[in-house]
Amino acid sequence: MFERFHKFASPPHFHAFARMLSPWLFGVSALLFAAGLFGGLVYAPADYQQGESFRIIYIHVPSAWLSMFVYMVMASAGAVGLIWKVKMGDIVARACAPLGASFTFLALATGSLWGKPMWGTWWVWDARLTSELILLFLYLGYMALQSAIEDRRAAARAGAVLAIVGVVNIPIIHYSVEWWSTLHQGATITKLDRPSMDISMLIPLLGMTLAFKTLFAAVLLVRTRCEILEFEQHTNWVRELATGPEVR
Amino acid sequence: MSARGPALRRPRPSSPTPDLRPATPSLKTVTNPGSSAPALLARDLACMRGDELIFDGLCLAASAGEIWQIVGANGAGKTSLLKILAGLAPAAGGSLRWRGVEIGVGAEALRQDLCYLGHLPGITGYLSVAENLDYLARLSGATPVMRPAEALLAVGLAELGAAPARRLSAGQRQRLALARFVLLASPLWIMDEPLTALDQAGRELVEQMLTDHARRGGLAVVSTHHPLAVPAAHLRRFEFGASLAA
Amino acid sequence: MSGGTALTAARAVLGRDLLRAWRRRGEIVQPLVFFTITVYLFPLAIGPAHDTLRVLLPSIVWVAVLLSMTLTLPDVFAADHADGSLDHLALSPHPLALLVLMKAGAHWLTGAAPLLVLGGLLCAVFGLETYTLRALLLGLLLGSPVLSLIGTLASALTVGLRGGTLLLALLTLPMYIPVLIFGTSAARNAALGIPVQAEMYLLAGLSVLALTLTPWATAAALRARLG
Amino acid sequence: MKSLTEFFAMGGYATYVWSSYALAAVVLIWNVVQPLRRERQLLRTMGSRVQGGRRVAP
Repeated sequence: MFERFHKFASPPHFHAFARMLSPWLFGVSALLFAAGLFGGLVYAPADYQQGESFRIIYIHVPSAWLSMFVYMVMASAGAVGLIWKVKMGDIVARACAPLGASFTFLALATGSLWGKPMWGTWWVWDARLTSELILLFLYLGYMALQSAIEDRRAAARAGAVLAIVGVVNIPIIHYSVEWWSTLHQGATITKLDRPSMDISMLIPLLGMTLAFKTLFAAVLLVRTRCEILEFEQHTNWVRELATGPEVR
Repeated sequence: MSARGPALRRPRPSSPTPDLRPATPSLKTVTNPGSSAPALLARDLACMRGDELIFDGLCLAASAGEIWQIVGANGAGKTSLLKILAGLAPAAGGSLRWRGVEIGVGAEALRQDLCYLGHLPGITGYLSVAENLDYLARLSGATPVMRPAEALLAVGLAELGAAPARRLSAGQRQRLALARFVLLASPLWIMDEPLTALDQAGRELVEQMLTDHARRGGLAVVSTHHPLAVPAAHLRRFEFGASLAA
Repeated sequence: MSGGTALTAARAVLGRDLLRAWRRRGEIVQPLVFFTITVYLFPLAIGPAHDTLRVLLPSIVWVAVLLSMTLTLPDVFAADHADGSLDHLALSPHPLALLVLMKAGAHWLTGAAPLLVLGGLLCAVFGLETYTLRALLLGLLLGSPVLSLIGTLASALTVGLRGGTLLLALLTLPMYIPVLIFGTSAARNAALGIPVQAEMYLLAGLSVLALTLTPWATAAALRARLG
Repeated sequence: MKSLTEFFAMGGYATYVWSSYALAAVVLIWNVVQPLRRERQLLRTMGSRVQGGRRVAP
């Protein structure tokens, strides 16, 4: 089995795999978005307390989850690249960062847009919003380091180290911010306890989360293809690809 | 042959890589009893600087008792090659063996036996000459074959032992860096342009050091443009750059 | 044929860094002056009302320590990179993680410890009551290893880069936040008479975690950047 | 069931709900379009650079 996985460690195979898979993922995420948006905006009843403003949850919660998930993907890809010297690991880690930063920014912006009607101010020192803000700093630090180092390979290896150290720090930062912040809002959905939302509200949320995840996977494959082209621009197979027929 | 992870696939035979293997088989040197197996073996080494491929398909088989002079145009990648051989930089492809042990970046086997001289002499200005030599010697983990004072005497810095290193001239700093080679019994020497900033006496000193090193059965890989006055039996030449510039 | 164990090499690195710091002790004072100026900016900004300052002073000292760290951290590796001795650190057969741990220790002794002493002095001069002062100093003592260790890692990541100091601050400050939170909450709770063992244990735990993990990361960062 | 205008009014929170959805649309669409455009541009520059006889390793 390892042999088949090993095949994806070589850039040409991964490029072909990514080129084949991403259109399908885009299609699936489009369908999921359509269903999720319809469910969230039309089908789900208004919240008895917050009224219609709770519908921002269908953007805020999926992007907040995804911002954390993308950093995990970045750190594990970096670890694969660093420990087993698999070049694809570094490439995938580099491709993740802009995506993670976009989702973190989206989570922050929608969080404050949601907080304005609910808490009356644009920014509230809520524990999760604060750790989301610090996560954005971690992403910006990663991307600043990537752009500061000219040599792409050294940048990817250094980035992998930073991502691994960052992922160890995220739970510590989250716990310390929880400790620090007195204003709590219990997590609306944790896998363990009973969801505090009605089932008709919950399904669109899971739909939107899946939509976000498949969109992330699709865009990550495209970004990875770009990084592969840049990492491997001196090789034979990239040259054939560049002069091949399908360059539209 | 795409430059991917080390040695995943044999390069396709059709690839027009110029074969840089030296034509003459390495001569058996008089002094060492004939360890004909190459001590340092590089096969299909490739090197990237940013997105630019500097060289690839580079092969080198160096045995004990030899002094390899690396010559080539500027920017041909001489320094990059020496850094790869020293295990300081990762090769973009190909394999490297020191005394039969495969070397990835960070191989202890190679470092135990290596003495390296880069473009910068590696001298800390705030420390004295003797303190610098002592620090670098203890860091390298190799056994000294003489007292530090004797090494400084051998390179002509005997009376400057206590002087702060930042007051030394460029030539004197280079001599201090060379003192480490004299002090330690490292079987492998890798030197990047050792003759720069040295006067005529300094050049002769280096040539003498290299000759003694080769006679003791040591291996040296030196990049320099000056002709090296060392016994021809030990000298090997590695042409670089010119034959690659397609 | 081993010419000395890893410990001799580690002692050599530590000794050399401390000796170099001693030889340039004139420059070591500069971050301390910056620290003092930063601490005294706040009373000028907030106004001389004594009691508000008394509450804020520990937090001001913590922020000033964090900012002063980013001044001394870049040249943990920058000087070695400039004169070429960084290659010899990487070329040593001894474990690089141990050697960079020694460099972090040297930085803690020459960069962080003086800040702690000076911070305590400034607060004592200001008349902070002893219980809060002790909590502040103990918090700084337990938390500062994290600052040196993560700082040395960031210094390795940004060695030799243009604008490295700014980038180093951007990398380290988010990771300093847990130490800042526990340190300042210890001082605040001490001022209210609340026991502060919890914060001290947390700070000590963070230091031990940083002590065990960051040397390997710093070694990997150096190998990545030297390549 | 709900009339169209009621739907867009979003119970008085129209500005917040629709601006966050608009922002989400902008961020997601930019994240989809930009990499695709960059990939096409990369392939084109590399294609022309190769025909330009730049030395590419075998």
